[in-house]
Amino acid sequence: MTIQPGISAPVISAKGLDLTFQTGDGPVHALRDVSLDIGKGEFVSFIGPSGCGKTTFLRVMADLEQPTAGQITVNGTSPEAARKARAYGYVFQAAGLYPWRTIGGNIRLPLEIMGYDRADQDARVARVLDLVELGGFEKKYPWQLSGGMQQRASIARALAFDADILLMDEPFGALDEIVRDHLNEQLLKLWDRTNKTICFVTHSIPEAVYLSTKIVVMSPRPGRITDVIDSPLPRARPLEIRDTPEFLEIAHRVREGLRAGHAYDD
Amino acid sequence: MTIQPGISAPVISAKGLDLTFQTGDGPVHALRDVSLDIGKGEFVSFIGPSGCGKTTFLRVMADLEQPTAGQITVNGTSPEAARKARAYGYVFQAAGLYPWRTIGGNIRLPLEIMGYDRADQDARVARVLDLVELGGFEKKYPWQLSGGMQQRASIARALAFDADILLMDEPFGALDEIVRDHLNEQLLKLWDRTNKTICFVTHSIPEAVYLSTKIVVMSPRPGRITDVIDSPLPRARPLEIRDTPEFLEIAHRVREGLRAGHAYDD
Amino acid sequence: ADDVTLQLKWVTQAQFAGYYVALDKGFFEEEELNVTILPGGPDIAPTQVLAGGGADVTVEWMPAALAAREKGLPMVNIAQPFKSSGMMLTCWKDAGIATPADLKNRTLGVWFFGNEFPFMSWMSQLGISTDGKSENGVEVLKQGFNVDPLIQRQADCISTMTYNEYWQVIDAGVTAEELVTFKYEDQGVATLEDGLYVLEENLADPAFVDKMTRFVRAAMKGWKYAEENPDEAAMIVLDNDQTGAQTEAHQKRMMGEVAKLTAGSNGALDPADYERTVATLLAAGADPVITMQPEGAWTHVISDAALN
Amino acid sequence: MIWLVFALVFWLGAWAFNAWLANSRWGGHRSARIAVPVIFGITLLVLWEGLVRGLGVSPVILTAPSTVAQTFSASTGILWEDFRQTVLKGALTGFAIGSAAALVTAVLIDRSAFLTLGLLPVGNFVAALPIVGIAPILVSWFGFDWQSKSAVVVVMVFFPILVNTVQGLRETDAMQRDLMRTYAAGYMQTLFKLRLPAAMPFVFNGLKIATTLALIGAIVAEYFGSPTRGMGFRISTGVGSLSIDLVWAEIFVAAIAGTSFYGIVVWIERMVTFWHPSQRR
Amino acid sequence: MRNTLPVLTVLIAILAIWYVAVAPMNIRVALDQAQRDGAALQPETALERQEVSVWSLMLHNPAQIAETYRMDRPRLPTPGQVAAELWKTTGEMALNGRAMSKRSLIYHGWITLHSTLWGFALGTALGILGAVAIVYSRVVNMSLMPWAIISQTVPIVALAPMIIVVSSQLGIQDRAVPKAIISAYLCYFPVLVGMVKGLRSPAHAQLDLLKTYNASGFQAFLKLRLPASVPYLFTSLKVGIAAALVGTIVGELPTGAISGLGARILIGDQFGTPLAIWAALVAAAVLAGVLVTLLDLAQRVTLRRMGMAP
Ligand SMILES: Nc1ncnc2c1ncn2[C@@H]1O[C@H](COP(=O)(O)OP(=O)(O)OP(=O)(O)O)[C@@H](O)[C@H]1O
Ligand SMILES: Nc1ncnc2c1ncn2[C@@H]1O[C@H](COP(=O)(O)OP(=O)(O)OP(=O)(O)O)[C@@H](O)[C@H]1O
Ligand SMILES: Cc1ncc(C[n+]2csc(CCO)c2C)c(N)n1
Ligand SMILES: [Mg+2]
Ligand SMILES: [Mg+2]
Repeated sequence: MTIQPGISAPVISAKGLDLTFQTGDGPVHALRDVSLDIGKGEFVSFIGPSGCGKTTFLRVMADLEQPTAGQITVNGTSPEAARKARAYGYVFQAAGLYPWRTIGGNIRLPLEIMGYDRADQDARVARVLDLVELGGFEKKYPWQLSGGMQQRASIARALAFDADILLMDEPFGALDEIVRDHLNEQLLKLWDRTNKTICFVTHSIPEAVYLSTKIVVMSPRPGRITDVIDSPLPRARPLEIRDTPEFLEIAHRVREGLRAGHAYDD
Repeated sequence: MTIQPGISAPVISAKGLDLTFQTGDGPVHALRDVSLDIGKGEFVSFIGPSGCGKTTFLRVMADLEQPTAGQITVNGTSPEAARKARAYGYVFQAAGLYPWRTIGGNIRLPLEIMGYDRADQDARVARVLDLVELGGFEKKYPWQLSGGMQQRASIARALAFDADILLMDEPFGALDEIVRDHLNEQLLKLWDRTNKTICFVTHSIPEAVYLSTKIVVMSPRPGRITDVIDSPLPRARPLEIRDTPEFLEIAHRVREGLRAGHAYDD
Repeated sequence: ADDVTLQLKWVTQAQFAGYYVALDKGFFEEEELNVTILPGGPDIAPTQVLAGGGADVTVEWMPAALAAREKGLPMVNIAQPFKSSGMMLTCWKDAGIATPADLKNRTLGVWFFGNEFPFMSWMSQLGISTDGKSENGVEVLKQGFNVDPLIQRQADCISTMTYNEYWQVIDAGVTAEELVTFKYEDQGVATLEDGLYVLEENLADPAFVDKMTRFVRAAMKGWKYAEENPDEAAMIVLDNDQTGAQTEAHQKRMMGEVAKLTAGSNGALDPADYERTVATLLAAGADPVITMQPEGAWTHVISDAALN
Repeated sequence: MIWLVFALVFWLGAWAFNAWLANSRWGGHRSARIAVPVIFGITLLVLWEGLVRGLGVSPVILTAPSTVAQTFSASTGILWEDFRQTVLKGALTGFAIGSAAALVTAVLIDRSAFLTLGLLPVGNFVAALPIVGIAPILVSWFGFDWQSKSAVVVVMVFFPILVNTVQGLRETDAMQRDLMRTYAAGYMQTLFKLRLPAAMPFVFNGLKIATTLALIGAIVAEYFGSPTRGMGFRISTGVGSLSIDLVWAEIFVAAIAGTSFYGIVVWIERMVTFWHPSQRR
Repeated sequence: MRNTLPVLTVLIAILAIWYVAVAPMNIRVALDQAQRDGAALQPETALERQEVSVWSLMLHNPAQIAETYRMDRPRLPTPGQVAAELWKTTGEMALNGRAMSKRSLIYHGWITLHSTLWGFALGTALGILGAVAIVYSRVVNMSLMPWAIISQTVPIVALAPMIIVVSSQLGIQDRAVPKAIISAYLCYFPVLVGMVKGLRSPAHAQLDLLKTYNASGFQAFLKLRLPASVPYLFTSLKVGIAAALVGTIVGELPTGAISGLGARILIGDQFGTPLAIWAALVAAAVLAGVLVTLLDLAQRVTLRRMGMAP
């Protein structure tokens, strides 16, 4: 509903998106009249109650779902063209590693598909493994690693190739708070260094506030955007920033926004 | 390591518990020298990084796992005797409802097994369904309910019979923050009213602080108790208490305790 | 009435008409017998059924019975309704076969399951090896239950019975002129077929002997009736065929041919036929069916009592 | 009588020993997992031997295992010839052709939801066709030698493998497929990097069912015509000429061959699908 | 019902291929017959034709191709011929009130069905009992499971004569009993494997739950393992009944080929009436289809009743 002008030319621009799933029990309205502009280098968090359409919105950007109405462009082209141009990396809610490939093999998968040459593959795998602190685990199979390590591997997989956009669907949902804090810090550093545009779905208010330049609050079905909060926090954010009044104020605003749309039936 | 004298005679008392799993990859030390006393009517939260042995400790109390060394008593008897006396209700990490039983049938399951008579069963099912605000859903099957509703049903199942002890393993892990807040409030009310002894595993620092009279912080493998914090918060706790300095101070102490034992390799 | 179970060698067909006629016409009943006829089939060895006590008396070919005897199963021929053999080898004439010597270097279909003995004896008498095609050998196929291998020329010759498979070749459209047949009877290697056999140990029991006497008497009455009224006999067989797949024309023709084989027999085994059968079997070269002269493989006690 | 008593006592004793072994601390050990069924098998043999001797069962009905063993060692030449004819030529060739055809067909029809929807029910239908009906037809089409046996085996193994493979190919979860989409991966890339590996546990399920079918198919088909060698040939003529000891020796070969064949497939399965939860330990 | 159209399409495709295949399959025998009737052929004699491929035979003797579609004893009958035979032995007989005559496939189908159901009942009972024993006893599991697999590598036809002899020795003259035993032998295995899977399907957590209630082993069986195994049971029952049917038909040959679809197949084979074989084969497939569909229906109803399916 609210259209936020991007910092620069919008990387992602949605206008009046509608999405209705046809199911056995009748239609499910997952998105209703969603409009949003995301500028280059922004870190946008999506927060909202379960089932409100956060994942669906991310999937529309990724051309994994077709909107029933409205327009959306990614990098100025259609999501399909962007997908075919391999413009983004996607981190799913679950790690989704292929169990028959080692951690290294999983990270190598997109590189093989995109036809990187062998030496380049090796270099990239080594680099992103270090980035997510999984050096030495290259030869292990996913099931030999803890859930947190698997999730980090799946992030590494999305970082291995050069995509300007990173779409992340609750990547840290399954992790404990300490590990999560740590990965949040790492992710911020990465973002700062690479200037990627990141869309990030989360359930955690502190996480959303800590990470984002922009927080999008969504309401339950049919999923609508109820609030878009531009964060006044600086780009450099030590963990302690979470105890500052500014932080708590934004968090409060997000919580109020969330509570407004909630009916306790879920 | 730290032995806390209980408020009254301890309901659960562990001394020097050790537990080692023998696995294909060699032994896994899940618990090492764990000692703890829990008094009647206490609300004890267990918090610690993933894989530190929280679930294992709860399972030892419930006689679902045998310690390799040390002693533990529940209600002054062995865990096995306590289990056979049906002294506790256990809420598992996943709802684990039987898909071929309705919500009502699932809650009725322990009552059938324990031989409650039919009329009593009906009354109890109705009472606990109301308690978790699922009145009217008795005849539905689990898959017809959202994850949060299923989790509430599984709590109702553990409340349906008269057990003084409630062992809860991350019961709200899968829920979004708003619903979680709501259920936290409900659980506190129930605890206040019934004076049950509750052992509660969680990953969330605010949740632990908000609910507990005592917070047990555990370190990663081999799982040890690194800190036991007695909460100075009053029994009556509105949600807003979370913004008070006392609350934040306890939260800070818990976070420090957690961070101390963490090596970021998990 | 006494119970008697008869195990046939093969499925219900006019080959066994005498027994069905005796049953249908009440000849068994007249002898105060309550007879059950068990049809045979692939995988049913009458000898084995007899040994297992599944039947009191069985229809079997003498080579198989003598072989069983050597294996330690003492079977005794108590009657021999079939005088002559109906076995023959049926070949394509255009394949260039005219005499037994032409069989060399050919593919021949043979029945196994205890029915291969006459063929083996014949080949060894001809001095033909059965280990594969060669100057002096033949390729032997275990033929199934149908005559396809001949029709489709997978074999140059197949085993047929004068009363059954031969006519199926004819029914398939082949004319008799296109075929050459070698009857075992004409080749001097005929062995006795379709006799009645019981276990030797049972013959020690006078009650059993009496029962069998009455059985053979009634059965032979059935056979003679069938010979005289072949069409009616065929219809009786047809009535008893539970599969409903047999045809009237075929059974009537079969009955006519079977009657030719039973014609010379009053039911009593002719010792000369027996001697010839034994001699044929003993003569089989490298891998003989039987290795020594059998003793007590037949008795006239029952047929004498039954037929006088 | 003494034999009966001995067999019974042996049976009870071995069972008690097995019960002890299974529940002892060696119970989970590899050697115990082999020892227990082996001891059980030996018990069956002893019981059989005892029954045959104790009840004086005629050797033309059932032979004692000791006799079978003697016959076995005396007829290794024949048994080997039959094994080659039936297992190596008939069953294995048919199995190879049938499973290869099924795999290729599965990949081909998998591209069309329509074909899959139509072919699978028909496949279940065909799988229920009795082998004794197909065998005479195929013998008449493909001749008497092993080719017709292979044809029977092909018909028998084709659909179990096809059905399992098709099911396996759709078994990848939506997220795994979406991942491939986000990489804009082509059909072949998705097939080889995702769908075939993910389908392997199912493929092997089909292959395992097919192993036992293959052997039985090749043997039964020989009942409807064969050269004068082969396991089915020997079994059917053996029954007819009351060489029951030889029949059991052949059955024994069939059981060993079938079990080893099954074992080899399981072994390959373990190597190929090492990652599947059911294979981990 | 959404797959009616695809199934029909596939069936039509199969029929089309079948129809086309008739000519090459039958051309040789048809030419042999034509030669007897004095037709001019190329090559002229059967022996010469042996050396030539069917395709060239069809090419050089196109006039005879029509003949391949109306033969009395074809190697491959046309679908139409099979349908006509099937109708003659089922529908037509039923219309004439002779559905249960021994010439009717309805009668023989019924005989086969009867034994199949007995074998199915026996095999299912064995399979379920075996599975319960395997799940509840470690020894049984370790000793029985490998032998269950080995039992399936033993060719059943080899055991058939012994089953018949032994059962007749036990005083059972009725040939339906050995038939049912053979059928059960093939049927029990899929049921056993499926039920073991099903009874073991409850997750650890579900079993732990009952442990916290101090439930007895029997309560755990009744309230958890049994209901959890129902979907697996039905899936394996569907495989099992098809196996039981095949087993019965296999068992109908060595048990005297007296009646039933198996006996029809054998007699059809022996007396050179391929149409009878094909009709019996199709009847067997239809019977299997009906049985599996019925079980599928039962599965849906049961699972819906149990709340395990929408
Ligand atoms: N493929 C689909 N078919 C039908 N309905 C769907 C489909 N995918 C999602 N939905 C429905 O659309 C709504 C939005 O789903 P979505 O997954 O986007 O929610 P979410 O905000 O990501 O929730 P969560 O926080 O639980 O992940 C939900 O009600 C969901 O049930
Ligand atoms: N049955 C088992 N066999 C072997 N190892 C086990 C078993 N159960 C648990 N473990 C191991 O013991 C350790 C403690 O596990 P536990 O489940 O108690 O952790 P937790 O603190 O509950 O973790 P989480 O927060 O992820 O639930 C882990 O390393 C786990 O891998
Ligand atoms: C397995 C087996 N194969 C062939 C025959 C041959 N046979 C012997 S008598 C007979 C009747 C003639 O029509 C036939 C066909 C058999 N009995 N059993
Ligand atoms: Mg989501
Ligand atoms: Mg846990």
